Amino acid sequence: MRNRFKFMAPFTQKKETLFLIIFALGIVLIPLFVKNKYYFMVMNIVGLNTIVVIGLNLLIGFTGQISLGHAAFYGMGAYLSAIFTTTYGFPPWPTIALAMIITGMVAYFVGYPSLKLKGHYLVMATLGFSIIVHIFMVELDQITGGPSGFPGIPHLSIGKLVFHDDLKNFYLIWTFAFLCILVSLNLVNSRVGRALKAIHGSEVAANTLGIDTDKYKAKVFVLSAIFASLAGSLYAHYITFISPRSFDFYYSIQVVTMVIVGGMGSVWGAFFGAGLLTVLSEILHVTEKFNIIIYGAILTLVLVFLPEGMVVGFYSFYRRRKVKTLIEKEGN
Amino acid sequence: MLNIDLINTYYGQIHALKDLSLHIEKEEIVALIGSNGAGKSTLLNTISGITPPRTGSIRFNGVEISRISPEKIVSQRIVQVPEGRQLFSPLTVLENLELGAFLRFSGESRKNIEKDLHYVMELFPILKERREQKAGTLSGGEQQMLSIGRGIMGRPMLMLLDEPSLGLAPLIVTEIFNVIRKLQEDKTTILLVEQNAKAALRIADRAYVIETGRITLKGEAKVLMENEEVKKAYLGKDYREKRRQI
Amino acid sequence: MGFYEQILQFVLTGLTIGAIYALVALGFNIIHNATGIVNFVQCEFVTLGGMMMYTYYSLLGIPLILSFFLSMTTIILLGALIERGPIRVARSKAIIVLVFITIGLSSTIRGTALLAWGPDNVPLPSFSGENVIRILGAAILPQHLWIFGITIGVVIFLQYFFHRTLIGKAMRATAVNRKAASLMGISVNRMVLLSFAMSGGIGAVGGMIIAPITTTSYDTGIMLALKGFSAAILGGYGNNAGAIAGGLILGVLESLGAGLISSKFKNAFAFLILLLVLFFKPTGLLGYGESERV
Amino acid sequence: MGISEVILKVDHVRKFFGGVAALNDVSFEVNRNEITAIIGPNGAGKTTLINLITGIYPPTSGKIVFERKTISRLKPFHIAYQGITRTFQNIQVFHNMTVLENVMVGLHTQTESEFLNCLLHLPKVKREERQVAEEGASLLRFFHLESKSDWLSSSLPYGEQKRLEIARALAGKPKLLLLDEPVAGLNIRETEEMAELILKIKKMGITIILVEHDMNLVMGISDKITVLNYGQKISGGTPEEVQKDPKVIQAYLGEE
Amino acid sequence: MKRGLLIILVLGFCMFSSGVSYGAEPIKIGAIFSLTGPGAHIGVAQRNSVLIAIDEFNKKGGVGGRPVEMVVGDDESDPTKAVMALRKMVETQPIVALIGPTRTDTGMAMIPTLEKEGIPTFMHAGGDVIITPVRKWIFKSPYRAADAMERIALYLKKHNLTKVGFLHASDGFGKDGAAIVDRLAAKHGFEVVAKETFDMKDVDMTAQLTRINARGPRAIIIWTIGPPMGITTKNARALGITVPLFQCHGGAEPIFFRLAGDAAEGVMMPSTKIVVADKLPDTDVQKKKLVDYIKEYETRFKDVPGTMVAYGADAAYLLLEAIKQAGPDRAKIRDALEGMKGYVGLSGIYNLSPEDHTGTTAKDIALVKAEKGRFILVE
Repeated sequence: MRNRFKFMAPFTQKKETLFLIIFALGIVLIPLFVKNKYYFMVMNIVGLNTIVVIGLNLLIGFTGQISLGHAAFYGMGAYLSAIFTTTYGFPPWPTIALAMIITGMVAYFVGYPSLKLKGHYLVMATLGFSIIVHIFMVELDQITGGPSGFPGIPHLSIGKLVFHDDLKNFYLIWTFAFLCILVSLNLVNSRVGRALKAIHGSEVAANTLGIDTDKYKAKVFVLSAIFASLAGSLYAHYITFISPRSFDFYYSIQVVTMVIVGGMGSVWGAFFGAGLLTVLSEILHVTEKFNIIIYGAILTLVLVFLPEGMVVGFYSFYRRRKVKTLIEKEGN
Repeated sequence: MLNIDLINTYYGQIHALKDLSLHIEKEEIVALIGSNGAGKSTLLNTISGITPPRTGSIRFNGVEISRISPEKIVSQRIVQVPEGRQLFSPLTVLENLELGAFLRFSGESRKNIEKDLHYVMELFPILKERREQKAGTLSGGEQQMLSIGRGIMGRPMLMLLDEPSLGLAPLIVTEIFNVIRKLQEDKTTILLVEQNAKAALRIADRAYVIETGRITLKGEAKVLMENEEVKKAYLGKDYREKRRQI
Repeated sequence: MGFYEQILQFVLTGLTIGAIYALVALGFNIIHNATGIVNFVQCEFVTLGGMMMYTYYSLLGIPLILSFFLSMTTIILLGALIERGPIRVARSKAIIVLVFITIGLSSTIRGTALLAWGPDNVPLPSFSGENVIRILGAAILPQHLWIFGITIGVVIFLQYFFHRTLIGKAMRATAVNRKAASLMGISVNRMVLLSFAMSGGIGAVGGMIIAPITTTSYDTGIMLALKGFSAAILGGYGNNAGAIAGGLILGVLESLGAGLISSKFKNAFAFLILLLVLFFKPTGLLGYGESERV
Repeated sequence: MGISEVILKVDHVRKFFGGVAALNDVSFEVNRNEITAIIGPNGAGKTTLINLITGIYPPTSGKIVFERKTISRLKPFHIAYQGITRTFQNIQVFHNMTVLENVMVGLHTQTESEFLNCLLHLPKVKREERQVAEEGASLLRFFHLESKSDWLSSSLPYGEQKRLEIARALAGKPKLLLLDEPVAGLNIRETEEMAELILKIKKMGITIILVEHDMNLVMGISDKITVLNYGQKISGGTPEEVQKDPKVIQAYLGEE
Repeated sequence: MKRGLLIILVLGFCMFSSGVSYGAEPIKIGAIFSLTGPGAHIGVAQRNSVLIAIDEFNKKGGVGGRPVEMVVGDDESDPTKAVMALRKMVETQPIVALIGPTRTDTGMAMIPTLEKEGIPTFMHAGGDVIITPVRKWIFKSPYRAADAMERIALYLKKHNLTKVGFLHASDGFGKDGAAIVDRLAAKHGFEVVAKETFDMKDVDMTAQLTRINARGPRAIIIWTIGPPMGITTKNARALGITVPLFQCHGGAEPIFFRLAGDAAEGVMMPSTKIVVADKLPDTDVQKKKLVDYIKEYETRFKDVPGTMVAYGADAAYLLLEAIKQAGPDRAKIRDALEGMKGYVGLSGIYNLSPEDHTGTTAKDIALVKAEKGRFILVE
């Protein structure tokens, strides 16, 4: 009997609506209690990471395809925004959309052949791609400013409202993060979302049920790249300075870790992972050199003992206990 | 020699062997027959320690072996010749044979092993010719011979043969069954799993018929050969009665 | 220096660095063949090889040769420890989970190395002096000869090990067919343990022989290992002859590219090759078509 | 039953894997609204045949015609849209999804919302979702799985997973359903239930191809049987004909 | 934070025991370095250098009895983290000025915040982009790369070496140098016959050097910091290149000898005088300050200070001097810095002005040569 009740579905849609409301309230209410700009900056970085991680989670957690190249898409969003607005004077908002389109197209050309590969071949293809993009950021210094970075990116604005401080950017970034969570939840609980999960479950079976697996994988890859691009653009306009160092291989590993730690295949897990690890790395700041060790140890331990991720892992642990007590009650 | 007592084995969620018991005496050939999916290979893998039973006991010469690892079971001299040959195809014929004697290299003199190598080469002269060839390049029959030869190299007291005739031309099947008989003469006990029931029953001393994880019939091979139930186990009873009811 | 001497110089230096890529690629292969995973800790094997050698030789004053073997042993033990610990304990045996466990371990070990040795690069003396040797107008150092020599030594050793010793054959057998191997009485766990230990040893050797030329630090292994991986893919992942060919080809192409075309995109080049191979011929130059196996 | 109409035609199909013939020149026909069983000893090529029909891989030569349309070069998802779905020998239910969701995936070909619509959750999607959920629930009722619709499918017992897989395949409203060993691993009672279920599905007007080792089942419910051995068709006909065919007896029991 | 706390405690204890300014509230200055990540090998030394300067300052009585306290942050060599570390510092500590960061990119990332908040900052970063154009609140202590290279150019001119090969890293510092060398070539009449680049993580630059060498340069300038200095030097020697070899003004560090080994012999580089302090004539105004500082550094950190330490210390000395003059007021400190004239630092005589936020010139720079494991003054 123990095995039969392994666990039930983690979340129901009703709960998700509740979470969304709490989440939105949180965004509105937090500024009433927090005044420290540094905390806002941390939360803003959490927000940006959340956007990237949610997109990546659609790819990794739901569809089961691993990418170690999302730093490249994040960076492309940032650099395209920076270059078009600062060097060529394009208006920022259309530029962000343009960056998303260009990044999406590049993702398609990389993704389509890559996604035919399985397992670690895909990992290495995306990793290789992101290293190449990084080298271009460094070497095309006429355009990108090279390794010294790209300064003087304008803040975003809507009419007279300029998003020039941490608080205003907090609202901006978290509004986008909220929208990303919302559309991701929509997607997950839909025909397409089910198709993606089916691909994760069994690609062959999904295919025989009428799901064009190659197309769906490529599309979700593109979608996740577009999310990353959006986050990158917001980052560039928020910090107003970018350099290749922010978009290297380590960033890719970092966001994948957030997906894994938070829990694969759960939109809220992605948010949790991004929040936990960003804040954690800020707290670990004081430990200086231990930072990297602890980061690695968390990834290792979570994977060794809770391969479903922390949110899903603990949740299913809780459910298992609950189900067990239910069975015991019935038994009596 | 081998005593299996009320074992239950699960294959994932499938309850593959249900309260199954059987026994094998020294130096006999026991055939285990039944259709596909009846649980024959699972039983061999359970004996070999690859899919250990959840309950029940397996005793070999009085020693409980149902909870020990596959390599320990091999060191007890129980060797399985798996279904579908499972050769190390990029390795040469000679290397495959050597690996059959893997555990013996640490405890025995090389001379003994060499002697068995000659024995195998005598049994299957074709292997001698092809000793430096990669196993993957052999024909189906040669591969089956190599697989059995590799098993012999483990110097088994009990040899578990899983479908040695599968996919082979009749002439080669005859040759292989002759070798099995020869092995028995050389004092190897054999548990033979076969779908080719007639061939198996011809050389076996005793036989068990297995159906959906249970032993449904057992007895002297000669007796079973005449039993109509055996035929039904393969080709099915008439279900028409049932159908009309629906 | 004339044009042909330049070419020769590029080829020679390319072969040197290619030899290191080949060693790293071999390390990747051994573990891949035994377990099917990409072991990111390979980066740290290379790093730690150099750093342990520095510790034994420069800090503790142990003689060079002894230091060499001591470091190798240390990393071999580390490799075994990694298998015996997290990899074996892991609740999920899904390949991708194991791969990410090695990523986590890699970063933990790198952090520990930073803590132990600090961020600075440290030097190692050449094994036998630094007098330039001229070959047809191209210049190389004695250390380059050591690199060639030791790489060839390792390759010969591996060839011997895998084809002449029982354990080596058993490892190959396990790579081909785990179930059959355990039916022969071969302990699969022990073979996997051995494969981690061996690639640790090989990675360490790579790290030690390149260190006198490049100096070494807590994170030198990353780039070397990633390019070593590209080399493995180029040659055909899992194929040892391919790893050696892939390493040497990559090293020479990189060197020629940097020398004759432009040094700007030299590193992009290695990864471009990786992408092209993955897209158009994922089995690599000499692969067995094992990409299907995953 | 009247004159039977051919729904699927397998025409001189060959499939080689690296020089080895898994199927060699196999031809047979399947009549509409009949149960056609494919039997044969291990390694006879039965599953290969199913994989060819559902497009998992293309035949080396020959062709497969479904309702007058050649499908032998189509991808699996195209074939699903033609009205052919299947189950698998080793169950392939989506373990990461609930029971209901599994069936809802089965309705993929019956719905059409794509990425953009789904992201925005347009009213059309809402309507479709409601409809899909209802259809899914009614299918689960049919398969007696409704009480477990919120369970993760991996938590179901084996027999129910088998049923779920068939439910999922049926959700695509197939004209032809291929069942690969539907009773393997089931006990006798479950096997009998499955037999009833298969006959019920047939009554719904669905043609069935059945690959099965359980001869009791095969002989009991099939209308036609095709027997394969070594990748070749060695016999075919009604169960009674096949049961008596000496070539079949020899293939199964060995030579006299 | 623990470390910061420890420093506060230790400092507090020192003050208590020496009886100086008991109870006086410390003036806080922020300090952000790359203590981890790729810039760490410089960042750690710089933190040490600043510690000495501050302790020395406090021992002399601080600002009218108030001690100065350093609040340390780590930017992990990452621009985002740098801004976060700064933001945190600004929000949680009443800092009057900032020292650091170590790298050019982290520095650039921090500039918008620093300018907006109005925090006088003395950076340690090498890149000239930081002070070009001159920014109101930003100063930098290392020599301008252009000045350092000019020092090399003067040598080239004097010895009539007109063909130069240039090899540089592909990071910000290296690329900066690549632009400067072209300007100087025009100014001083030499020709750049070859220009090659490498990645900071590369382990072999033989191909690039072979290419340069094939063009027949009379001298080769290598523009990079850190491990590649050793590798390039070794590669060049291994190729049998005998023309004068120059490294940049960040190279005169004890580690250079360890990295380059025997190949170091004869390599020249612009440097602060800290590496040749004992060989300076007694008339040199910097000599006493240098010798004292070296002694203190060696006893405290058991390490020989290199040229980076001098840059780090000067930033602290200048800032502390400005705080002493102006008191704990950001705007006043900035004005005081800009008015600093003739300040004798470890790296040279600083003359800061509204047009010049570095304050040193090519004249302050020594050209040194590696010889038998030490640096000697070339001329």
